[in-house]
Formats: sequence, C-alpha cells, structure tokens
Amino acid sequence: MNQYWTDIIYGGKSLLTGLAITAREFFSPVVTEQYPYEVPTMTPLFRGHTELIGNEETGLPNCVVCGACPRACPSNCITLEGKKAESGKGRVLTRYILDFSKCSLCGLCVESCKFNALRFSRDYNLVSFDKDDFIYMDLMKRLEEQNRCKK
Amino acid sequence: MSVPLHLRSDEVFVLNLGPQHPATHGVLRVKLTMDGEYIVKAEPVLGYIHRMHEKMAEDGIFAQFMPNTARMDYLHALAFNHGWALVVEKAAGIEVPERAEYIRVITVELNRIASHLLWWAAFLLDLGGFTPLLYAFDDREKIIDLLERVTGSRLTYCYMRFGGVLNDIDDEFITGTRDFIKRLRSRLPRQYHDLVTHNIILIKRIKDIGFVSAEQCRRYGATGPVARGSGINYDVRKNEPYSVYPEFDFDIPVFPEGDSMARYMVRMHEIEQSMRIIEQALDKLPAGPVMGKAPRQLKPDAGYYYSAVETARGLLGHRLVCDGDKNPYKLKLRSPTFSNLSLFGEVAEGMLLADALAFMGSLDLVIPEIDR
Amino acid sequence: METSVWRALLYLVGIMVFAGLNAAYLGWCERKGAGRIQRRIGPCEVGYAGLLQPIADGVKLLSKQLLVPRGVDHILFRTAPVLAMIPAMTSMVAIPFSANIQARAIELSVLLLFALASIGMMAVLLGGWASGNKYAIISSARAVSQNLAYEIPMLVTVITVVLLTGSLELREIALKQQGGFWHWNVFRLENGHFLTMWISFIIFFICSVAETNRAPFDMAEAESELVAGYMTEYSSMGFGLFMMGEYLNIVVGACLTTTLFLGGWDCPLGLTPGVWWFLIKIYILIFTFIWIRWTYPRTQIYKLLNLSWKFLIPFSFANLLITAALIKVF
Amino acid sequence: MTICEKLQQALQPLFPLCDVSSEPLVKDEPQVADSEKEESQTADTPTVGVLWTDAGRYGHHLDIVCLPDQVVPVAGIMDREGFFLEAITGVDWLKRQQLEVVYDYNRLGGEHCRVMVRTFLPRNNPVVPTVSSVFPAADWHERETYDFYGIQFQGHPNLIRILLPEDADFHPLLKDYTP
Repeated sequence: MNQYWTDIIYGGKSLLTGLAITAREFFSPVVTEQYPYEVPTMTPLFRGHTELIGNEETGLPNCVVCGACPRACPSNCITLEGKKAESGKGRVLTRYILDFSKCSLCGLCVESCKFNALRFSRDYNLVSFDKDDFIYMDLMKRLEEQNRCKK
Repeated sequence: MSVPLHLRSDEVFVLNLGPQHPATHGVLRVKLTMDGEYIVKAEPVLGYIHRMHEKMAEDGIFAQFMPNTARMDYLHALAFNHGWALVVEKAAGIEVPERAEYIRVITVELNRIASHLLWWAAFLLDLGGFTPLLYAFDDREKIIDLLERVTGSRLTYCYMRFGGVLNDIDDEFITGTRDFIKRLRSRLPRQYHDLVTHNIILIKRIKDIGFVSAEQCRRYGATGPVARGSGINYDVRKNEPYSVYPEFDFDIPVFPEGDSMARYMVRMHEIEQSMRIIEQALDKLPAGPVMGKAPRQLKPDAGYYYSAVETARGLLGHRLVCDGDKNPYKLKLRSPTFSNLSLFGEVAEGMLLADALAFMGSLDLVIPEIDR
Repeated sequence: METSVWRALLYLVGIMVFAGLNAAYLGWCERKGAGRIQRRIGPCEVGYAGLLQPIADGVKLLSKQLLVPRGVDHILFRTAPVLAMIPAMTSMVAIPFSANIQARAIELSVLLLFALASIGMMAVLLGGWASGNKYAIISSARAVSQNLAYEIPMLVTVITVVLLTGSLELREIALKQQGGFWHWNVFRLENGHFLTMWISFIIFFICSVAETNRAPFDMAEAESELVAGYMTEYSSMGFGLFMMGEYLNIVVGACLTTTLFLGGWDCPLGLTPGVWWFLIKIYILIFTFIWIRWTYPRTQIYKLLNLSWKFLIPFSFANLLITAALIKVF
Repeated sequence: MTICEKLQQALQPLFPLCDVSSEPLVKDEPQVADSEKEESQTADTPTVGVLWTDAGRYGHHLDIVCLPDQVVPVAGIMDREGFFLEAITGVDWLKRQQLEVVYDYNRLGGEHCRVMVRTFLPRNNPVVPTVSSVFPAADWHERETYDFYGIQFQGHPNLIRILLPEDADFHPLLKDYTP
C-alpha cells in the first residue's frame, strides 16, 4: 500500500521540479544562432571542398600534374589535365575537375600532394540550381576568381 | 508485463513498423504481427541502407578505407576510425607515438559523450518529451565545435592515420574541453537528471520494460551498454585493454536489473566516466610528435588479424585477413548493434507497441552500422 | 423580438471570430512558448515576431488538396474533422464570459458542455476508423478508452462544485464566487471546504489535460509511435480542422476550469470584475497546458488508464463524500 | 590455469591426434602473394588442430582449424565454457578453390580469451552445419555469410538473404564476382 502513496508524493514532487526547471529555461536567454543574420565563422582546419593554391606573384597554381591526388582518392573524383610547359621543364596544369558530389572530404589528396598545391577551402554553404556545378567543379576557374577578387 | 497470448488467428494483423517511421531512427523495418496492441511476433528486416563496405575495403588500399569507417556509425565515427587504425597497425607492426595515443583517447571519449547525448535526446523523443532534445543538442554542439577545430569535420571524421593522427591539438582545444566538462558537470544534475531521470512519468515508462537476462545477452552476443545493463561486467577498454586506456582509472557502470531503466542509467554514468578519462588524459598529455613513421606502401604480411574497440554501442571487431598484397584480402566488420538488435525479436514478444518502442530506444540503434 | 435577432447575430459572429482567432493564435502561442522553453526563438520570419504565421499556415492548409485514401467511406472520412470542430464551437454558447456577455444562459449548461465533449470524442473514433490506416485504428481505440477513463473523475469533481453552489447553471456558479479570490471555489474558506476544493481543482485540471488528448496524455496522436494517430491520413483542411478542434477544446477546457473554480470574470481583489479578468485567467491556464506539454514525456496507455481508475476516481469519490458530509454538517 | 588452457583440455577429445604446435600457423599458410609458384590446390590447407597464437600480434589466443562437421561440437564446448559468438564470416580462397568459414568466440567478462575457429569447404558446394541451435546469435550472422558467399548452412531455421534484396541472384564477396 505504501508504494501507492510514495508514488503520489514522489511523483508529484518530481513533476513539480520538472515544471520549475522548464520555467527557469523559459526565462533564460536564447541560445540559438539566427543563421541568415549571424553567420558562423569556420575553424582554421575546417574541410570545405579542396582548392588549388596559387603562388603569390603569378597566381598560377603550384600544381605540376604529378597525378598523386587522383591515385590517392578513394572515390576517384579528381580528373587532371596538363601540357608541356613552354620553358621545356615540367608540366603546367590546364584542367582540374573535382567531382564534389562523390568527394568524402577524407583529405588523402591534400596529404599526398608534395608540392603544396592543394588545400581545403573554408566555404561551407555552396549552393547552386544545377547539379553539374558540383559534378564538374573546375578548380582552375575558382583560383582565377580568387586571384581576380584579391587584386 | 507480457500477457500470455492466445493466437486468435482471425484477429491478428501485420503492422509494418516501416522503413520510414519516426521511432526507428533510420531505415529499419520491423514486421510486427499484432493482436490488438500486443506484439505476437516481431521480425526486424534489414538491408535498406546496405552499401557493402566490406567489398569497398577489398578494392582500395588500406588508407582508402578510412573514410568508409566514419560512414558506418556516424555517431561514434572516431571509434570506428580507431578500430580500423588499430587492426592495420597490428598487421603492419606500426608504432604510434605516445602523444598521438593520448589525442586518440581524448577525441574518442569526446565523441562517445556526443553519441550518448544524441542517444538520450532521441530516446526521450521516442517517449514523447521534446524539450530534452534541445538541451542535449545544446551541449553536443559544444563537443562538435571542439572536434571540428582539431579534425576538420563535424560528424564523419577521417582524422586518424596508421601511426598517429593528422593534426595536433592546440591550447584552445584543451581550454575549450575543460570548459565544456565544467559546463556539462553543472548541467547534468539539473537539465538531465532532475528534469528527466527522476521524473515519475519516465520511470513508469521504462522501468521493468524490455527485460534482457545476462544469459540472453551471452547467447545473442549483445555487448556494450545493453550487456552492462543486464549485469555483465564487460568493457573492451578494461577486459582487453588497447591504446593507453590502462593508464587511466575509470570504472565501468554495471546495473543488474536488465530493464530499459538499467540501460539508461549505464549510459548516463558512462558520460561521467568519459569525462573523468578526458580530464586525466588532458593532465597527463605528453609532448612529442603526433605521427609515427609509417611506410608509404603498406604491405602487411599474410595472416588473420583481429582488433576490438569499445564504441558507444558495444564491441566493434575488425577481422582482417591479409595475403601480403597492398589491398586487404578480406575484412569482416563485427558491428555491435547487429547483435544487440538480434535479441529484439525474442524480447519484444507479448509487449505493447509503446513498450516495444521504448525498448528499441533503449537499445540505441544506429541503422547504417547494422546494414554496413 | 427584433433585438434578440440582432443579439443572436452579434453573438454568432462574436463566437465565430473568438473561436477562429483563438484556434489560429493558440498554435502561434504554442510554438512561441515551446521555443522559449527550449531556449530558441520560435516563428519570427512571417510578420513581426511571426504574428502572421498562423494566417500563413491557414492559407497553406486551405490551398492543399484533400487526399481521400482508396477504399474508404467518403462521407465518414469527410465528416470526422467537421465533427471534431463543431462541438467545441457550440460549447462556447454556454460559457459566461462576463456578467452581461453570455450568448445564452442555458439552464443546464454544465451538462451541455460535457455532452458536447463526448461528441468530440466520437470524432476522434470516426476519424481513426474512417481513414482505414492501421496506425489510425490503434490510435482511435486508445483515444476512446482514454476519454472514457477520464470523464468519470471529471464529472465527479464537477458534482462537488455543483453541490456547493446548488445549481447546474454556469452563470450561477460564477455569480456565487464574486468578490475577491477568497470567495473563489478553489480557496473556499468557510465551513471547512478548503480541504476538498483544491483537490478537486487538481483532479479537474489533470482530467481536462487528458480530455483534450494533450501531452503527457497524448496517446491518441503519439507522434513517435503512431506516426500521427488518427490524423495520419488527413491532409489540408481535414488536418486543419482537427487541429482547430483540439485547440478549441483546450480553450473550452480552460474556460470551464476558470468558471467552476477560479471565479469566472471576478477580479482577484473583488474591485473591477469584467471580461478581461476572464480572458487573463484563461490564457494563464492555456499557458500551463503548453508548459506541461513541453516538459513531460508521454505516459504509456495502461499506466495512463490505471492512473485514472486507481488514483483519480477513488480520490474524486472520496472528495465528493467529504464535501457532501461537510455541507450536511454546516 | 588460464581459461585458454582449460578450454584446450575441453577440446582435446575432439582433436586427439594433433600436437600442440606453438609456432604461428601463418608459416605454413600458402604464400598466395607469390603466385608464380603454383602449388596443388587442396594439398596445403592448414592441418586440423588447436594452435596457440600471440594475442598481441594477431588479436586471438587460440586458432582452431576443424572439419566442417566438427563445427557444432566445438560450438557446444564453447557454449559450455561460457564463451559467446562474436562473428561468423567467410573467406574466399579463389586460388585454392576453397571457401573458409571463420567463427570468432570471445568471453563476456572475466579473463580475456578470444578463439578463432576455422573450417574449409570446397568452393563448388560449400555446405556446413549451422550452430544457430547452440548460439541464436549465429542465426543472423549465418544468413549474412550465406548472403555474401553463398555458403549453405544445413539446418538453419530460415536461410534467406538478410542484407541484399530478396531477388538478388549474386554473392558479392566472392572474388570472381564482377558487378
């Protein structure tokens, strides 16, 4: 029989403490971040899509088309094209297509690059109406845009 | 509270707790043969999110499977990274520097707390309480920001490499972790225990529901909080110590009752134990490199290797068969929830629908880990 | 006779507007209240602080297509939501908003309100059965057993109030409680009623929460178990009507509680009685409905039923006996 | 007297003839990598017997190779000794035209000891008795191994596919499977 009474007393008390807690929460300030108005800042190591690094003066990519990153990529999303450099030595990058719809941001390509030509960008909100913008993401074009807006 | 069921064949109907149902947390389908609101037979149907990770492992070289591990149990992805790194280091005999081991333990334990917080939120959502979800996610966001600072991603981490970890942790991460632990310690008694654990409605809802005996756990191979909720004192970090776990003193919460309340209390205590481990690891963090020397082309010599890791849901085993080639010859992933769910059919018989969902919530299912 | 037609028309429009606005803006209050409890903002995009959100929802619901599942009885399927809405609206007739604002002073208004409440329960049963969905059938079976189990203690506690005031007419009950909060039934001090009255107030409040299928007793439309309970198959205005019916039931429950226990339109200090006091009390009670919903998990169907049969009914009968004895003695 | 030794005593009647060789089994494992040395396929399947292995290096303490029909008695002994079935998996040795079934047993609590039981089946009709009567956990694991390798488990209550769609007619993890 006392289980009957302890249920009532203990239960009633626990219900009231529950209400008290939510009341206190009701009057405490808002915790959420109002996204379109307050934009979050990404940490330095944040992994956005991979992007080419251009050296400071000429703005040309450091990439020498060695083909390490397409081999390292588990879901082979990188297609590379390069041509002989006029100055005779080494190769120059002409096309660097990243299939961002298959990329799992694992970072194996950035690790495998010995010429400091690839890094993670920090933009998280890529939006487009057309899937092809992501399947054939042209990193060369993005690098030129970066250089243009840097000037 | 299971009522003896006489199978009145004319009144039995089949209810599909369908692949798309709010309480299954993923695409699990349970074929329930119901008599009124009592479950006569429950048969989980799997495979709706099966991606054949084991074949992917055989295609790529060892390093290329690391991103896959995070896609199996995305709530405790770092433990899966750790399991895969351990088995390959065992096979190839790679040394891991001391500091990297400590960083691995810190990040895995932080990830375990985040996983338990999300389980707690989803479990309360199944039982009808909406507000606790927001409080738990408030804390979980702090952990996700910390882990984003050091690993770069927020949910599916690809942070560990054979022989160490990718990036070192900086002071801001350490002070952030200590603040987080202080904040969670102050919130646990109020927002978690007073609001929910001692609430009479919750106690009535999960006490003496879904009783699983220790013998049932052993015969079905259930491990982790499900086994520890039935009185089995088994935790891979203690019974089969790996990495630097022996250097920390933490205890394993074991509750003998075996009902959903016991499993609930096991996970709540595990959050506190993980915080203890993180604090000790932060105090004893040695200096030094975070990446040992690992051969570029990994070719472990032939043989059968096995590594076990304690994830938030139980024992995760990697059975790796190598034949000396640069690809794994065969990889079997023994996922904990696969065995934990296999006892659902036997325990859910005679239960009410509402109790069966409370019981399923207490099993803490992550469906991509079951289907692999 | 001529004024009574105008009066009837005025009250008809007044009640429709009151019911419509309340049904819409209770949704807004609920989402704002839930937001604040969960430390977030709630609707704030549509109009200033989201005030136009209910209008936007209404328009969206109106513009959607009402899907009728195959092999289902059309007539029953369409009448169920209407049947959920009408009793809640009609019971506004008998509620005394203030001394002179009352649509019609019906003699047995308490009885009328409870009769209409059970019709509302019929709607849930019909909705669940007519949509031919297994989850809906389970939910309607639960709803019937729950409403049945909670109507008995509710009626018994109402009898204790009726015993005190001696009449079944809401206006009488409210008039008896005028003049300051110590006259209210909840704090009825003279001849020893203070012991029993607040118990019946608590029981009545719990039963009104259960009667309107609100958490922690929302077994009928348990989102996480039965997908959406009896409302699963309803889209657009069918679902809209069910939601408006539920919110109006809450308003009627709150009005009933204030009239029976909290002294209707009476001002706590007995100075300026008026309809605004009545509205303040209703909205405080409605806020507690919302507050309770966002604090507690859901009970399980059997524990819910035996909470009523084993706890509430014995307590309410004991309460009734004590009140009757007290009246006899003093 | 560790658990492993006690277990070994229990297994003695099943494997009377074998001597307890302590050098790792890997040595006489066929070097599949150097494929130019074509050995005869069936000759070099590992010898039946119980073998100690270094747990730190390989992860399991005992490595038992047994004949297909000894699988159920071994499972019975494991059950009696208090082990639990961790996983059942298959390995496709295409070069030796053999399918291998690997059972992993482990202890729940108490002293740690992991045992690996292996058995080899001909690749054309791989049939092995089921252990789901002893360990209900095996029910799903065996269905999964059948699903991926096509190994028939005799006496299994309902041997249907568990992860792949019911109407799939291929076994993906076989080495000669081309999508």
